[in-house]
Amino acid sequence: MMELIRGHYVYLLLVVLFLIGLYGMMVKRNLMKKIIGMSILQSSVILLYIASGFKDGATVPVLDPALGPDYPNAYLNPLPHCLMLTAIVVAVVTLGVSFALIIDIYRNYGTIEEPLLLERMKDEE
Amino acid sequence: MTDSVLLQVVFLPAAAAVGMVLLGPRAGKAAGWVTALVLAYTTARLAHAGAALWGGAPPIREDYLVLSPEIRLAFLADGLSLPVAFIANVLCWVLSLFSQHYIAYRIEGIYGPLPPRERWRYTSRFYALFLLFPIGFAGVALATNLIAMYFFLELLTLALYFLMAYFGYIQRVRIAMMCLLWGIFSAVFFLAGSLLVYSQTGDFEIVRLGTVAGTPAAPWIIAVFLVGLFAKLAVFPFHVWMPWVHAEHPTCIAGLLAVYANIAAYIIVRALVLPLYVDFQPFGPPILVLALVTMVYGSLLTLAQSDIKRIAACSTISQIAYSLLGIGALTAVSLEGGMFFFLSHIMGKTVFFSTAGIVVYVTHVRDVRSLGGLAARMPLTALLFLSGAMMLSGFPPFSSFAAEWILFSGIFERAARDDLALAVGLIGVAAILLTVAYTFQAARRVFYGPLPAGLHAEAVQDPPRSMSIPLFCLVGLSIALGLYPEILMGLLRPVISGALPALP
Amino acid sequence: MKSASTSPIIQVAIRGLMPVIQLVALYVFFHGHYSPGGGFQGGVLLAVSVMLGRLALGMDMSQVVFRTGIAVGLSALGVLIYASTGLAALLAGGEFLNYAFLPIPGLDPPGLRNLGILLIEAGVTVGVMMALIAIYDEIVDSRGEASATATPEPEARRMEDVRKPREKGVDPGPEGPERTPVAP
Amino acid sequence: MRKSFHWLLLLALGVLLALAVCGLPARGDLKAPSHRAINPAGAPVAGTYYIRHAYADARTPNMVTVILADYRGFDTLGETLVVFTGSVSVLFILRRRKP
Amino acid sequence: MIGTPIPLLIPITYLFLSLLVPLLGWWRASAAWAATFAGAAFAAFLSFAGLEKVLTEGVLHYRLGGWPPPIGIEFVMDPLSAFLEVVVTGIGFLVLLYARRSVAVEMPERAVPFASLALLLLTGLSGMVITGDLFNLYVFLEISALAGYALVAVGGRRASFSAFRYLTMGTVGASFYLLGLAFLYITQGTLNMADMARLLALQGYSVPVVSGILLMVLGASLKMALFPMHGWLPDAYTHASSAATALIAPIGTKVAAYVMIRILMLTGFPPIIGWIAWLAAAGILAGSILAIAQTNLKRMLAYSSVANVGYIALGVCLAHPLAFTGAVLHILNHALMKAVLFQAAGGIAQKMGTLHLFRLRGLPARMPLTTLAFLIAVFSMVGIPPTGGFFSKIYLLFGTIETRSWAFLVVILISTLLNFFYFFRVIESSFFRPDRGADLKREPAAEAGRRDEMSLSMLLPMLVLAAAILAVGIWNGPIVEGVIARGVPAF
Amino acid sequence: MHWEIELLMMLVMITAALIALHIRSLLAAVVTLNIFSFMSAGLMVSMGAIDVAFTEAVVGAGAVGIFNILAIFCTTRSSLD
Repeated sequence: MMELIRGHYVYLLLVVLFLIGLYGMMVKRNLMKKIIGMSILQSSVILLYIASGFKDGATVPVLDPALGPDYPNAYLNPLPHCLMLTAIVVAVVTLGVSFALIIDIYRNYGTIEEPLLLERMKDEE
Repeated sequence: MTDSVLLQVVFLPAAAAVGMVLLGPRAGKAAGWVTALVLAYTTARLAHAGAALWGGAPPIREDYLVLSPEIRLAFLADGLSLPVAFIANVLCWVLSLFSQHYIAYRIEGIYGPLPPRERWRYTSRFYALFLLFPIGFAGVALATNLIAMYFFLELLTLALYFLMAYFGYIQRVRIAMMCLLWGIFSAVFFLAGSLLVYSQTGDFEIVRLGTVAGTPAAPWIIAVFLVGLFAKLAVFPFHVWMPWVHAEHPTCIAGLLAVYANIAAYIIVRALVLPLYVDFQPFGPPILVLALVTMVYGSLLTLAQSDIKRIAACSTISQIAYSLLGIGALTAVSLEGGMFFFLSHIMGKTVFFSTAGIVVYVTHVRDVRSLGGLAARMPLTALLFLSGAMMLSGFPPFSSFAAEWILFSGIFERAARDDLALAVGLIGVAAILLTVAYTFQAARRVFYGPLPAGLHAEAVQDPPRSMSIPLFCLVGLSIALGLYPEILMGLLRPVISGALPALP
Repeated sequence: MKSASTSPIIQVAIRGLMPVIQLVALYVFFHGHYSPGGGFQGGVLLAVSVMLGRLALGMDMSQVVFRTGIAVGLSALGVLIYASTGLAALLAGGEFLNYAFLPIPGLDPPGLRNLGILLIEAGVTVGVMMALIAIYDEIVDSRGEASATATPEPEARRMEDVRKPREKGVDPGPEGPERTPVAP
Repeated sequence: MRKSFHWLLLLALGVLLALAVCGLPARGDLKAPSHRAINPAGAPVAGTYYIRHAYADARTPNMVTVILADYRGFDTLGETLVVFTGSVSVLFILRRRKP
Repeated sequence: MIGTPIPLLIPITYLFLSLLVPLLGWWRASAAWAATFAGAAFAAFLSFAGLEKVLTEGVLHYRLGGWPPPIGIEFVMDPLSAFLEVVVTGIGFLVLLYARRSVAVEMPERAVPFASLALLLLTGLSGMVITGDLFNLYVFLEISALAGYALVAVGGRRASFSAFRYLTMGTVGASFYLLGLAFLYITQGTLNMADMARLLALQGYSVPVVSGILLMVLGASLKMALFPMHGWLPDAYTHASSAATALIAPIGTKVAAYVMIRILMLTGFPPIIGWIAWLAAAGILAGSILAIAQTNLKRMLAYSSVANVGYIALGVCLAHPLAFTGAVLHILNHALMKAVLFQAAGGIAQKMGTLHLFRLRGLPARMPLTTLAFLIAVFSMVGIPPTGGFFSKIYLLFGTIETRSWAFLVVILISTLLNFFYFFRVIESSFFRPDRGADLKREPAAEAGRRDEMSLSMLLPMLVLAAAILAVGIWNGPIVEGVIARGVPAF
Repeated sequence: MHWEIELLMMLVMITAALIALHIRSLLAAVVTLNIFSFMSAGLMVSMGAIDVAFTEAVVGAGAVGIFNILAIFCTTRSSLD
């Protein structure tokens, strides 16, 4: 049991983070809050990948002239890092677009609270 | 046959319809005549093929389109499908001529006085839709593949929908929608049945259906098909749509509507009884009972109507039940009689209904109670109406007499070993009296007695020749078949009696 | 945010900070082969320096001024640099993005790859920087516009609020215009 | 009703994820499938291959840069395109005047 | 040896043009459009050529950067992806032709960014179809998703809010996909699809693998709006501009469906497909029933999309070659139908000024050709034989029969009935105004409104697509035998 | 070895996430989110992903921070939940 927790506690806490993010997106009614939840969600996934690239006793994936390239277990797995660079960029851009949308919504309806928005939309009809 | 008669029969009307759609108002003036011409040609071709068949030529089979390994378009004209296609085609030809005046009156009635261009636009639209009916009837009759049959059934449903919604009476749009949904309901069950067949045989060919015989799936297949086809036939629990549709459709397609409903009887015989005769046995008694209920119910309903169109509608319910009676009895003779009656009935219905249409066309009145004494003013129409009434109730010189005779002899043949059939047969014969009652009651009310004051006497006269002559042709055909039923029976017998296996 | 911040401290601080950030950004970009960093990070840092300038000094005072459409175009150019590098390799007979086939004489395949990486990182830097600046500018522009024309709806509501009581002949009272018309 | 549904959904997902996560190899385990040299199907495992060959292939010590720009260069092209898409999107959404 | 570059060139063509379009737009908008059309046509041509090549020479591989598959990224064109590529590029091209005029009417000041975004969307979609790498798929997914959010965000006043919903749901979907991929990557150590398939076949399922697949499929279902996750779709389609809807509705959800198919295929159809099939069946019914409740034409079409996506998912999850064939054929058919329907809806909104179902009186007289195309699409939608829609439905039905899943058979048949009902309501209200109660009222030449068709550049693509619906129906034999059958996996 | 630090950072992250979601003032929420992002960068460093950590820091503190604040200035500062 202790073994499982030591090996997996990061994963488990990241799952908690994932759920918090999802909770924010589902339950919160403020659009900015939804976006905040979205960032948390994405961060948790990114961290999960990073955690998977970790190796016990390894160093960062920059070639150490003293070590040479022949001992793969001396370096962390660089692939998840590379993937997550892309994922972070995607997350940032999604955030930018969602801000543009929020601003457009605010310009049209004067609020970013979902219930108020829905109400005003209903009034419009 | 190298010149593909059957393809011409099905697709020549389609070509004409497309032409009318494309030409629009420019085709309007000639649309009726073109339709009549095309149908006359196809009828003649069918008659010719029928004569050859009667003379002993082999059935015609033509293969065309292969849409997928299981779905093929092929036509088969044998002794059962050819008469059906032929008579349906004759009716369409008659009604195409009959419609010419009626539809002009109808368009004015619905859309008011229109500039000629608009009037012709509607006319050509009517005939384009009208032409879908002969395609559909011929297709259903001649198809060898369940999916092809499904397609033609859908085509009929759609054509009826558009025709009703454009040219029907007061509640036309709503009723058209209702009719469409009933049509689709029936088609969906038909499709489900076809798929069940596919699940057993891996094919949609009707001939392959025989391989299902005796398997546990067969009763299910029959049941699913029957639900769909009963909805089309307007058999008792599914009859709701029929009176409404008959009340609201333009009267000139009444005959088509009768075929539309009744052709399901043909499908039952073709696709269920013939290949699955043994498995069909348990369904006989329930069908008999249902048919009886429908018959009596329909007749009583008819007696209570005062709208001339509704009379016809309710009578259809009861009349269709006769062919079902023939199917339910499940003897070779009764099946032949049922098919014969189906053909006689649609002819009689066409004459009766169309004459009612003439009355409406001439007097602009639909309520029987405000009509009367027309016989003096419109002798030809009265004659037609009486012939129609006699054709429906089965009076001797007409084919329905022969048909009923054969039908009931078939039923009583079964009655020898089945008490239910005996009872049903007796009540059925008695119910003919009801038919006589309501048809002649209507005739009496409309054509005899004093002329009501409300009618413009000077306008009431016999209709144009092009309306009455085709109907007389039909009466003639009926008499010919009635006097010499062997024309038809000679075609039907090899297919039905020849195909039925002996019961175990 | 179109107008400058009034605080001199911020102005001075930002003016001092901007070149430093830009220098760091260039270092990050060029040193990406050896240490963490590269095109994207460099691009973001450059964009951040420009954005900070705009945030603190106002659009007109910051050194880098473009029309927003041009920023998007430049961003497209940046990506084009990247994609064209790949295309050059394709046209020179290799696969797309196979830098070993870049038509540059005098280098062995690893050297070519090294150079190719630098080229595309340059493309990434330009692309990302300009794209982020474009996003910033669009948001700021639209905001300026929105404040110029005012958010349409609350304005209209207020007008209505003022008008309604007057029609009834009732004095709107001091809090009249402040009432929210939408029932909670 | 709606709220409890949300909680139920989160709970279900949480249980699923927790179970899945516990089935993963422990963090830092050197024998984890993604850290091997050759996978059971006989193909090289990408992460290890990169560590071995990155410098030889591109004469660049930072392996992440090599992967980013060379081995998986198309991903990065896509990533840059995403950034560009973002800028065009914002332009498209917020544009209110003539171009 | 370097293989043929066709798989590469399809997304790359779009990519380059999406970058060139804003640059050309500085100079002249018409130049930007010309480049767009030329590129889209070229890509469509390439995908046809690619399909032909795949059918004659077998699967095409393209190694990006020259690295062999598990090391680098690989593009794979097998019969299935080549087929999808043809659908995406072909319909993309025709819809872009339509879009120019539509955009000029609805948002003239945004023509250039629209063209660029449309090309970016197509880059993403065509890339998703063709890539052989699971993470690369995610990148393409995000490109197309971002472009999609933006395209949906402009239109009616509410468009931005519906786009925001789309964005949040889409991002959750993408995150699910990424998380699922993390599980697969951690347990298998590869990102290449072929490699992954081999490893999974070798090692079997474990809890993380199955939940990873489940998460990825869930992500794809969010993107394709499978039933309980369809919340974003109706709003997004209703409020977006007609050009954007006509572009996204036909191919956007289809490619997401394709992603689901791919995931299930490479993981060897894990046991979760049973649940998905039930979801799909529920979606078919719910989509059809909700469609009946709508009064806005575009909204109704959107709900019918929900139902149709259900058909595709159901077909895949029955795990039978015939049902699979039906699902793939339905991807093509539904893409064609929805393209026609939404293009027609755009034209109707433009010329009639309304999309309210009960205010379409006189449509056939005013826009006869649009009505014709609309009718063909409707017939295909409800499944009347010579049209394509019938055949995909019948293959699905075959599949339900072969797998003895009678409940699904009944569901499909019921949905046919419902389809009839809601589509014929449109026909009823446009051809014949629903007569309320009594009248044999004179309607003096109500239908004699003057002809007012869409402009030719909008009309022509729609008619071509409508003709394609019929063509697919008539030649479905060759399509199924020649193309789809080659892509059907072994079950 | 240094798993205590990691655990601490994770817990700070979770707390920051909860606070960011629950706090009424959006400005404060955004600042908390910055803390969150900084902590995640720290976690990445501790797991050896320096490239990613650097990017996360640059992006989280720079670009996203600016965008966040811009968005709040363009809309509203307080939230109902």
